[in-house]
Amino acid sequence: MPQSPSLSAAAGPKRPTELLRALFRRNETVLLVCLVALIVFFSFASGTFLTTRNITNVLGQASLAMIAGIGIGVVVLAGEIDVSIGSLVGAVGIPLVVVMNQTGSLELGMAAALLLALGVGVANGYLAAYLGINSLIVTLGTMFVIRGGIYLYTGQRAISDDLQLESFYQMGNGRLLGTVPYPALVALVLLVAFVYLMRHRPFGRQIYAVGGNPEVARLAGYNVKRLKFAAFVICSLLAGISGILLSSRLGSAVHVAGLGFEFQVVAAVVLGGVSLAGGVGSLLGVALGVLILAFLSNGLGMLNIATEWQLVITGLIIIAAVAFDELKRRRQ
Amino acid sequence: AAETPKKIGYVTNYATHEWYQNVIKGMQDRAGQLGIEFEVRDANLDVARMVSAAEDFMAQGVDVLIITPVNEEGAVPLVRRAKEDGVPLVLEGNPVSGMTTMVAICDYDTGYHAGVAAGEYARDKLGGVAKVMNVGLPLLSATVLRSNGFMDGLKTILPDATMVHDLDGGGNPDRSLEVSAAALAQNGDINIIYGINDSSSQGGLQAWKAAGKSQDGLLVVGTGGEGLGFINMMATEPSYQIEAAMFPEKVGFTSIDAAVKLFNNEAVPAHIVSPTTPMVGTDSWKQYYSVEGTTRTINWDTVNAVVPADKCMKTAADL
Amino acid sequence: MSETTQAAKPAPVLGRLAENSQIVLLGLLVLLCIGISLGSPQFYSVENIIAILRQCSLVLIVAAGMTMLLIAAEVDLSVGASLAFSGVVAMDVTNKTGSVALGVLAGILFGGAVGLFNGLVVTRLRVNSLIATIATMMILQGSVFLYSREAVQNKHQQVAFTEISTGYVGPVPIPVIIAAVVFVAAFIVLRYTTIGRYIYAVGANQKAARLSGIRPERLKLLVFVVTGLLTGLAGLILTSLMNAGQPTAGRGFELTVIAAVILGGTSLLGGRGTLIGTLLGVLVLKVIDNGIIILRWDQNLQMVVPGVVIIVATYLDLIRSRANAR
Amino acid sequence: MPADAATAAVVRPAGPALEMAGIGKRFPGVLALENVDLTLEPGKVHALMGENGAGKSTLIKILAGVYQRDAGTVRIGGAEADLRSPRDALRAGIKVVFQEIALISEFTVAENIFLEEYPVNGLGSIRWSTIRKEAAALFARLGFDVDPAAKVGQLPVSQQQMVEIARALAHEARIVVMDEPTSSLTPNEVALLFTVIRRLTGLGIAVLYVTHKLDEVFEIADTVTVLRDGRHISTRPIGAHTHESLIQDMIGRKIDNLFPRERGAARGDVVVKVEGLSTDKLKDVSFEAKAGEVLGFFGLMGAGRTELAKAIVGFDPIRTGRISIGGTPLVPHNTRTGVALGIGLLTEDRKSEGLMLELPVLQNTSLAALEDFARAGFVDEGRERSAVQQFVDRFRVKTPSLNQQIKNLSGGNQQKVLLARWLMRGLKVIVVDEPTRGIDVGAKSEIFALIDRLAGEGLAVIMMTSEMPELLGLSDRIAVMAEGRITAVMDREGATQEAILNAAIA
Ligand SMILES: Nc1ncnc2c1ncn2[C@@H]1O[C@H](COP(=O)(O)OP(=O)(O)OP(=O)(O)O)[C@@H](O)[C@H]1O
Ligand SMILES: Nc1ncnc2c1ncn2[C@@H]1O[C@H](COP(=O)(O)OP(=O)(O)OP(=O)(O)O)[C@@H](O)[C@H]1O
Ligand SMILES: [Mg+2]
Ligand SMILES: [Mg+2]
Repeated sequence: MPQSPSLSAAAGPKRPTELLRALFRRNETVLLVCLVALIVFFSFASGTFLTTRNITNVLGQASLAMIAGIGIGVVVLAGEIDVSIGSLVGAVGIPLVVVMNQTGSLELGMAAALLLALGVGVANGYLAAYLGINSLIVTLGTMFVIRGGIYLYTGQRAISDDLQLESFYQMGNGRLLGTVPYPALVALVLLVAFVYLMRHRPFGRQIYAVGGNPEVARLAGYNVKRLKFAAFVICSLLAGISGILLSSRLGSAVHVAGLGFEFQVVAAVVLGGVSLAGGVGSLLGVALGVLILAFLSNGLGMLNIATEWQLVITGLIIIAAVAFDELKRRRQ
Repeated sequence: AAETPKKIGYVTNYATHEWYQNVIKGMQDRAGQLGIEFEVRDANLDVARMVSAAEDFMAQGVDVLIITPVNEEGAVPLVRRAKEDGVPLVLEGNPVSGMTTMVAICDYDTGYHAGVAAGEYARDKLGGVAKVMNVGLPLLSATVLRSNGFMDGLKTILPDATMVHDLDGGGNPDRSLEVSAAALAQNGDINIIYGINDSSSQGGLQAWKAAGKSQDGLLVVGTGGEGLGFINMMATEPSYQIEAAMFPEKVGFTSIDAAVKLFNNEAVPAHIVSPTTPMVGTDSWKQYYSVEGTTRTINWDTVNAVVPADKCMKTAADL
Repeated sequence: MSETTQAAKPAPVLGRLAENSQIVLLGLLVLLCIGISLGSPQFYSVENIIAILRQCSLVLIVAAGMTMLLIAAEVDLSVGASLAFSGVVAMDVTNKTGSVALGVLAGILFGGAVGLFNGLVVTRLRVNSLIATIATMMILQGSVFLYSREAVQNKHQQVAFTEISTGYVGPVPIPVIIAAVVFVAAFIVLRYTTIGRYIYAVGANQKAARLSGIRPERLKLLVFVVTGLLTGLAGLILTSLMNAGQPTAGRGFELTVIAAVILGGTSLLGGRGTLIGTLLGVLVLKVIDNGIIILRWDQNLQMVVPGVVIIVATYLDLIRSRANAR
Repeated sequence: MPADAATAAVVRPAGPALEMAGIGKRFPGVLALENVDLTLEPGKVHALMGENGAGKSTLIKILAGVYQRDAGTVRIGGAEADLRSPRDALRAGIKVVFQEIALISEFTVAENIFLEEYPVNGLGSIRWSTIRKEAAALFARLGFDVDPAAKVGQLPVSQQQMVEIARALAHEARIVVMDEPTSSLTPNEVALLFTVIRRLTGLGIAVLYVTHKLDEVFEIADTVTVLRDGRHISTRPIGAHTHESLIQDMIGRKIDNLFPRERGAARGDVVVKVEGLSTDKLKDVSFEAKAGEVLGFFGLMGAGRTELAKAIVGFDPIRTGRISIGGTPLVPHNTRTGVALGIGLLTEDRKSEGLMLELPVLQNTSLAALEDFARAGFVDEGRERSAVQQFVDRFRVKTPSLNQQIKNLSGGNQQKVLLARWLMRGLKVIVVDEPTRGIDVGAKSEIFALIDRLAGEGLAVIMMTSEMPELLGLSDRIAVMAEGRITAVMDREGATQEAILNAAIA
């Protein structure tokens, strides 16, 4: 695991075979190979898979899980978990659309949405990091509370975007130069930023340390609670961004948006090699995990495979991939 | 003669649900008859997946797209994107603003006519008393319309009819059973159970039975005629006397026809109404369906003879 | 280690109130019951109490297994999907063989087989159980429709089949008796037997347990299978209650079960937990669920209130254990 | 800006570097410290000694900001200090090498060194090249042989301990505290450490040094403070102490002979027979151990003793070779078979392989012997309790009750519980890996007496140890390992320290 990338990279000159082996020990390489294999397979199996349109489509679709996945990645690396993101993704659409309808401003709507996300992040973080309640319990609780709150507030009705703002539509549905969906761009920027943050900023390394061993981190003078708190806030804000983009793709605030999303994302994060025990894994792996699941879903659809088979195949692949990763880890 | 599209893609809400299984069956049969390639993608109740699936179909280059939205508001951008892409779009089940056409039953009317039938039944067999437990689903406007229609229809016969308890059964049998058990315990006077789909009415009825109550003096009204469940219940449960049949196969059949018309730029109404009718009495279903083993077959002659209304009495816009 | 001593000082009153996690929950339960019955006396009707108990029994049966699983530091999220599938199998086999006994057996064994699969994936392939059982949940949700596209009806209207859930022994409904038996058995196993002790040991430190001659894999496999069998049993009861095997049933059931278990004070990290706590957790959740309907509150509160209760109860328990450690 | 303390300029304050006065600390059921005073002078090594559970680590943790004191004052360089968190302590220039290894095992050695403060560039990015270079330079200066690019989790305990020490010295410090820093080090490494400590004191840094090893104290300390049961017993210059007086202060009584030998020379049948054993680490290891003997294994760090111990009890997989216990082959190769055949292992790594931290003393003690208290699978808790109580009394485990969570016991007391875990169960062979690591002299002598008695009762004891006196004092035969092989086996009579070390280097 390349916890200190520059260190492992510069471990001295090696023979090519050794370099290759070292490369393959990296979880990301294996995931990348899987992804490429998947793409090659579907390209041959389906005539409509390998088109710019379809590939960019998938990138756009994957970006929502990717953005949220970065957040979950950070929280899990910090040794915690957040299962409330699915509800949050559904919830942020409400302030977004309500404020937008009232003020006619997308910016104000987004600010309101992010404010809600921030509030949820602060609540989760306070309960889990400062009060010390197990984060699965906390976020399971907030997951119920938020979803129930959505239903209470909306009376289980979607809220439509009355003003039909063009900018709101374009955000989730538009494409840069007609090719790259904007959500994919947002995801890419966030990915690069957070990969840098987690690898090359003390804050990122401290998150790793806190997840790897909170006691040690505390002895090293870290404010463990504050770091974990920060991880929750980051996670919620990213889920908020994901929810804003989803809301744009749906052109409204849909009360059932994001149902089950947390499990999809957690599955992708674990598939990407992040250990639920904390402190192990990388955001690059998370991104690859998300892409693998997204291309799998798209490819199986292109092959006209029924839902029930899709579920079975995806489940088996998750087990196989995680088992393989585990085997590899044990071999070392 | 008109041309037929080569390929139609259908994004469904919940492919594994019996109702949609039969809608798909109707579509497949009709597409097969017309020699059209037909593909289904399932949103599996996930709005984000609904958008992705429609996107994928458009990338794949289908000639016509049919969508049953998971949520109608969430499909608004899809209507626009389909237009931008030049793909004709048929909505099934729920209207979406900006759409060209929709194939759907009239949910309010369906409930209403079942309500009228229930009112007559209650007048004749239940001493004119109607205390209703609604095993509803506030999540969808369609199911809310059904419940409203049912009560309004019921009141045309029995103006004193009341909804004693209005429940959210999640549209699931197990959840319906759970919430019904509580409501039945609280309200000893319930004598009509209305379910917004067959799972809901079944959940309500099973809660009644589990409470050890006799079915004398009870009326159960189901909605949908989705699969085998209602047939079995009508055949075996004395209180299950009315089913508001909605003929999913017919919906599917009509949707494909609408898709073909749209493909040929023919004029289509904004709402193509698919017929529904209350079936009253133990054997009433046999008029429309025959069952062999675990497959049911629709009787097209009788179903096609049910004349749909031109226009719904109430729609989601009235809520 | 030092966390205990670092804890913020809790208000003394809170600390005293929250002397024992079971007392917190018990108090909560009593408060709920009193509150609800003040709002609506029907809460205490025999009918309603039986309805609550019947619902509790479904959850409790599975929660008994889940408690052991969490103590052993594993989890099973596939119980909801397995509940539905095993019910479908039970009904189908009953229909095909005409024998309720065979159907019952098939349903329970199917659940056991799912547990075995989960257990093997977790112990042999070493896949983290959270992710493994999410995968199993997907597999089951898909394959149940490959097995049967429709709800499987009680074709021959076997009364014996419906009796499983609606029958009584004296004044007590059969499912409640089944749940009581399961609960007592699980309680005895966890509290008084070597296997129970080993479950705690494996959850607390797997390596230490292995060094002492315990086979953690076997033990975990066993607990997965037991949880699976119990899920099959609950699925059977649900199917009997529905008089049909519903492939779409059980959605979210896993969360209810896990919520009840953690509400009961079982640690997600393994090595800690009690069945009494789980029992109280189940009762609290189901009384809330029932009470909201009885009181005619907005049913959306059925999500909000348990969410708040889980957090608050866990927090009170935390204060209690910190106060004790003082 | 991190810098090696050994080269940093340190302003030498006039008065004491640290004054702790009237320190009190209470844990539930335990008065860990009561009115304890401690004064550290700059440029001096102050040893802190006492039995297990005397309160040494607690005092250090108060100094490190990990625990909050209940009473007393702390003054650093004359000024009152409020140490509310480790961060405060670090800021005050206090560096601590903790008793439990405190490193992030997923990080590289170099990164661990800079955990407290990453060097960053103007933009706030971590300067990895600086980290790499400075870590390498630091190890070179200290003379420790550790690869800075290695992942800490993959290093043996001894190397991890060196990383810990290096980490404490990487930054400027006024006070350096070491809580049993040498528990896993070889004599060579201890010598290196002492050189470093002398360099530190030369710069005016105050050193607080905790150990259970008397020889070390006499070699390095200037002053000794002894605690007993959380109370201050004595503070004297080292010159005023003899071994006996120190022990007397610590345990309140004398130990005549640390290595009593009650058992006779009689040896029984061969109970452990290992032939041609190979694993990833071990190469063709063969030996026998007889009933009634103590077979000591010596080796330098990484020689393979721990691997051997884990392999012969069935915990780690083996490649080839045969192991038989009491004539029965250990097949299938797992701990269940091992335990059933009567072989058990007291592991080197207490926390991760021995203790069930969240569970009480009772469950921790009876784990391996539980079946003896069970009838038809049901545990007779009354019998279990009284049996455990007997062991707790006999081993003088300091615990308020059997229901105390074991994580709240001191290291030495935890070790006693783990030994009791095995002795409650009738074994033929016990393998003990560093059995007295972190254990006080009093307890040590009890454990030695126990081992002697067990051997006398016919048990075969296989003891992996890095302690030369322990090895020579207790073993009947001595096997020496190097690089996964047994390089020599000698009788106790013929063994000399020199011969053993020669074989260990071979
Ligand atoms: N967190 C805690 N909770 C409860 N009791 C504790 C805690 N930490 C230490 N103790 C108790 O305080 C006493 C002092 O323990 P401490 O660890 O300071 O001993 P020590 O002198 O370092 O012993 P050793 O030589 O074994 O390391 C012991 O009786 C121990 O059981
Ligand atoms: N030079 C080394 N570099 C990295 N890892 C090592 C090295 N030597 C040993 N190890 C690992 O450290 C662990 C303990 O080592 P081993 O059993 O060989 O040592 P030992 O003889 O018991 O000595 P000690 O316990 O004092 O380190 C093993 O997991 C081994 O793989
Ligand atoms: Mg100590
Ligand atoms: Mg060793």
